[in-house]
Amino acid sequence: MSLTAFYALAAFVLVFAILAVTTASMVRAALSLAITFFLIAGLYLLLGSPALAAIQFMVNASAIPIMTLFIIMMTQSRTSAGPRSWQIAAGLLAAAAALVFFKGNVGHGDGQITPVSPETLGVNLLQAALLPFEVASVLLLLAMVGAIVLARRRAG
Amino acid sequence: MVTLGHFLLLSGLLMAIGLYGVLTRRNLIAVLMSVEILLNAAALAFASVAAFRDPSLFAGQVFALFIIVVAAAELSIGFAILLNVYRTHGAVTDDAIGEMRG
Amino acid sequence: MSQIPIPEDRHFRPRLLGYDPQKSRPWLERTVYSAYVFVFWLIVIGTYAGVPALFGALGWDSGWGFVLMRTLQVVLLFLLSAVIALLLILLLRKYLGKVQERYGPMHYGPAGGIQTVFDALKLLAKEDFVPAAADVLTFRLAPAITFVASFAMFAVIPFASGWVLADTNVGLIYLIAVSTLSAYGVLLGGVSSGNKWALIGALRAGAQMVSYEIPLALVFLTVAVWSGTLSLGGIVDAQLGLWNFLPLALPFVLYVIASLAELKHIPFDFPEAESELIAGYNVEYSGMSFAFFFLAEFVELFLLPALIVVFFFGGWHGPLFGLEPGSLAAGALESLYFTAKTAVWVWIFLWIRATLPRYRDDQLMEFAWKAMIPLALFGLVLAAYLRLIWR
Amino acid sequence: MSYVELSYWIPLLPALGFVLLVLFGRSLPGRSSGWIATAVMAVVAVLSLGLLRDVILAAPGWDLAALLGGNHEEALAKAGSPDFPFRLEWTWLAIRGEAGIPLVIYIDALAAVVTAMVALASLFIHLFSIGYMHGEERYPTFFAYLQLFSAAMLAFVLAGNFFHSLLAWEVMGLMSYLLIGFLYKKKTAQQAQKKAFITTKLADLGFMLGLFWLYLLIGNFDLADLASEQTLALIGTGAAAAVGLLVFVAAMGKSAQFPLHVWLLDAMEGPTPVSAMIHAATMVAAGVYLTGRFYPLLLHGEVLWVVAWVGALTALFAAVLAPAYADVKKILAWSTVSQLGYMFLGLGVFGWAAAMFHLLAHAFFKALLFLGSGSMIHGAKTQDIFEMDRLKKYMPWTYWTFLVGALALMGIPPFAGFWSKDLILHAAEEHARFLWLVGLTAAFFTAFYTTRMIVIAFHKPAMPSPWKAAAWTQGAPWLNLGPNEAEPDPSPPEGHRPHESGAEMIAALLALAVLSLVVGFWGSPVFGYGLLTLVYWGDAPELLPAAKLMAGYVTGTLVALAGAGLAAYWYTADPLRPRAPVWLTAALQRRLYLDEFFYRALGALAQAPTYALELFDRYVVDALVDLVGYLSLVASSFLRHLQSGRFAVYALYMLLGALALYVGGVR
Repeated sequence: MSLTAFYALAAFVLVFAILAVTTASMVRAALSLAITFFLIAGLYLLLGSPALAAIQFMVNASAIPIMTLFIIMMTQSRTSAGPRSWQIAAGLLAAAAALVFFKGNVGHGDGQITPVSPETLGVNLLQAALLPFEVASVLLLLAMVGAIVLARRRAG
Repeated sequence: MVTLGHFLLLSGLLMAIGLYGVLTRRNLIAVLMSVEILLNAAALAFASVAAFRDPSLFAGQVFALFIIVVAAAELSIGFAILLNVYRTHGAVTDDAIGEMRG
Repeated sequence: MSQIPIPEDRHFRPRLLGYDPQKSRPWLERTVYSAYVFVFWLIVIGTYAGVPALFGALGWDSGWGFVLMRTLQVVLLFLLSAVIALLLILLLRKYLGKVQERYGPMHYGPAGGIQTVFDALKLLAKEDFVPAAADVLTFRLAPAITFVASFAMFAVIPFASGWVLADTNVGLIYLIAVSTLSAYGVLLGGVSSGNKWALIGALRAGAQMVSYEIPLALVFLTVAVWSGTLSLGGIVDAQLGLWNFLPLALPFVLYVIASLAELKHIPFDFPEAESELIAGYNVEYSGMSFAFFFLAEFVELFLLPALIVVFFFGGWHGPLFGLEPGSLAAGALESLYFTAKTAVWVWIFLWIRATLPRYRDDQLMEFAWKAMIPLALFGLVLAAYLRLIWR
Repeated sequence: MSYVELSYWIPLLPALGFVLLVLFGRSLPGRSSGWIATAVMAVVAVLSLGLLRDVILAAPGWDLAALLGGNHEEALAKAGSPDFPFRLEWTWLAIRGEAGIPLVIYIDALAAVVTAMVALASLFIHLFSIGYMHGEERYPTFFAYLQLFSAAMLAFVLAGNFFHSLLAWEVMGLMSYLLIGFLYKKKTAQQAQKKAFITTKLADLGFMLGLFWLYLLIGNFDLADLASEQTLALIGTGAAAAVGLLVFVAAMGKSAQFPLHVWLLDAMEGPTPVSAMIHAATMVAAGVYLTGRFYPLLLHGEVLWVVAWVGALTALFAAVLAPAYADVKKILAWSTVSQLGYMFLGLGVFGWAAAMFHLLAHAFFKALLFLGSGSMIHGAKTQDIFEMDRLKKYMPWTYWTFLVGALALMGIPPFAGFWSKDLILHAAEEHARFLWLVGLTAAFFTAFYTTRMIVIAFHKPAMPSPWKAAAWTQGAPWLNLGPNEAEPDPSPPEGHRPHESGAEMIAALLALAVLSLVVGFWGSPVFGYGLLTLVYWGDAPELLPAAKLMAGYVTGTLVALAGAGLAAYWYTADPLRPRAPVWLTAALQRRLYLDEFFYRALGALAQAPTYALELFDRYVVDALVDLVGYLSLVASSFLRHLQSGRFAVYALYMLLGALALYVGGVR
């Protein structure tokens, strides 16, 4: 059953990811992106990490596409111009190259998954990974300040 | 049975799609969206390796979490910059900001 | 009520049940509401006790049978949300009428009791119109997303001890995620309409919802820190001795305010400010699509007070009069307590809606970022500190 | 609770006062910040007097009755408190549980006496400033600075650990910088504060080097260790002498000894109470005190002769220069330099206790003189003694108190300076006959310039200042270098009538006048050298035979009277005497061109290597930079075509780079 679920999710993930990078309408692309990320949250559930799934859901599937929709509305870019022909060639080349990096071996290895409860993840986050955690919080603060400074309308 | 290979292949395909998007999209917002897909592919790879191969340390899970955080930070700054680009250039396409060439 | 003279309407003929509008019958109104609540209660009992019992008796409580059972429960919950919407719309109109010294709907059904049913029928029968400039796919999708986002919250709401679809240990994170989702519908609806008013309304709504999401999430975290669990059932259990609204008074107040903003209710109803935006993001919607927006709004009008009760007022807790905990009767009683507490909060929300004026847009955002978020952070730190020293 | 246990409050209270005034001073109304600071110092004075009482009760060899009876053996044999000298210790700068550098308060008789002196003088200076500084723009800030200055000095005196002393010493340096430049809008004040800071910092280098060398030798900074025999044996004579010399250099800087005296005269740019503070209670006394503390090391080698010669030369040099000045504060500044020279002379000729006695006496009468001059300046609106109009008539209180201070300075019995200076001269006569003669000559000039100042300022009517006129009209090159003579102080407004100062200023003057008298008696043979016996660290002070004592007294008094008589005779008749040639006046006023010499010599010394460095910079460093720039220009003419301005192209490059790395084997 989990293999079925995986294949179903993976197929939809790929379909929507492709839609997200090819659809001319930006709103639809953002929507496809959101759906892709939802489905990836599902994949995290399959990986036995409900906390990661919830965070993926919360941040990547909700906040980020919403921000994208905002920026689409604010810059009035409803549609994206189609790619130039050399771009398509380069893109395909790149995609092929990326697969070289990740030449996954399907069916290889055992299917032993260790589920991680949110509590374990949280405890590890705040003990073993405390420094990165703090650094990440500083990064977010900086990003917030930076975004405000950059996006603020300057007087005159 | 789902194996690590399945997830890594999926992650690689996502990465390929994201790269394709980065290279072919002409609207910079769409480029940032493609970058998001790339980051998610990486996070997925980390999380799956952690789940299959590293049951004790959860480092991969934590890493995936930080990738999400970094993605959020990157995107907010990126969008703020794009907003400025829009104000100064009137559009957010690569044609509009292609003036920095050697 | 009886003092207010009713203007004589020569053309009006009461058609159903021989109802005479000249007579005020408060008991009849109460009976109508009670009937709705009774139906509501029955559905709750059926969903959480009846269906599992039935499937248990049939032996279908695993594998596909389990999926079927959950599906059936979800269908029942959809029915429940319809009942909630029918009841709350009626209540809203009646209550606003009373506050504004007029009668609400009163011609169809006892005390106007089935007016909303007819409204729903009207909406179903209307043409579902799509503007030429709209992006059809997203335009169609938006109301569905909105409704699903609201409806999905039911999954973790505990109506009584054990009466919950998914008592997951990430319940709170799930709630945060799902409540973020409802911004999608609003944004997509506004953007895809191809209408300037809708776009502005959607931008406002999106900004507002995203902004108030943050104090809301912070209050969720405060409650989680205080209770030591992310599960809603666990949170309710943790309040056995002391309801949270006393120790968490500040987060509680912030939560009520943020809920009002999430509901896009007065005093935060900008996205739909009729006088400025001719109804905002949903201006181009009609028929069934509009009904879904409406449905979602009223489901949220039930769910957010319900969450107040879960977080701060002990959920289903109440005297059981010796009933055995876990039994059907105890569950029914507990769900009744839960409903009653929620009803009080729904009434308070309606009361606020009836009395307050509207904020200004920039004031609203300033309030969120400069008052709510700092206070929520303060509340979070305070709660963590209190928990450290008390427990 | 004894005052010893409370002693840490003595430096702490003014420090807290400083914090209070810095934080809230601006919002305090009127003169209240001054009164608060004064109240703090009053409490500190009470505490330090209590401390002195405790120490007197505890110190061995202190028995007034026995001392008066003349039986010193018996008095010294009488045991004091076993705890004496008192020691309070706190852990501080502890590193990984090791002791680190503890914070030590070390109270022996000297520390207690000097603490009381600093606290009292500082108290009266505070009191005086309340009136004197009134109307100043940064009134609270001034008191805040005074507070920290006092705190630093008190901490320095009480420090039982030289590291801790160094910190207090440096704070003092900072505060002198801030206070000298308090009227920072005056360019001259800015220059003066820089000069003072740089000079004393240069000297402080000696302190640090000596201190750290000492630490290398004995492994700690503790004061008590320094005096012990084992330590000295451990160090060895040569190293001890070197350390002593280094520390003496620091003391020379702080106490303005030749040739590091150059900053002191310019320091007169600060408000008059600051001058009083620097000259009497704090800054310059610190150098003498430090040398006194390092005395065990100085006893080795020929270091003491250096000390003695430097002191004697300074005493004479300053006393000779003083009569060439018209500015009352500068005359007093020279007298300070001269008197400090006496103290070092005393230290150098084995008159340790005499030097400490003179330090104490000098603190009070110099504070009195400076505050008196402040009162004169306040009343007459000028610093030029020639422009002061018969002040005796207008400012009787100031006159009489100033006269007490002046008599003490001249060494006329029975005032403080007489007793202390005479002991120093006795010691000099015994160990270095030539230096004794130098000291006597200095005493003569001291009496001379003091009398000149009093006659011209208090007794003669105002007249155009000849020095000022010369400065304005001649515009000679020698006037342009130094800060001070270039812009003479303004003359009093037309028709200004001098007036007596306010009550609290007079009160401060009176109190200091009384103290100048009392302290002298305490150390005099009349009271059996009570003070000296108390502070003496080694063997009992030798009592001089009465005949010899009397001879010394008569000689000293006669020399002083001769100087005073000559000055009174000349200047009563004609204030402008003697009509010295211009070159001599100029040379004296330019301080024998020493400042210019230092300026030019040091400047040349510093500049010489920079020419070489400049050439190196131009033809080696810059050339390299140019080469790098040229190379990058050449390279970029090819590489710039890679920059297409297209975002996607850059992404492609990145990807190709990653691929190349992968193919190249980086995984």
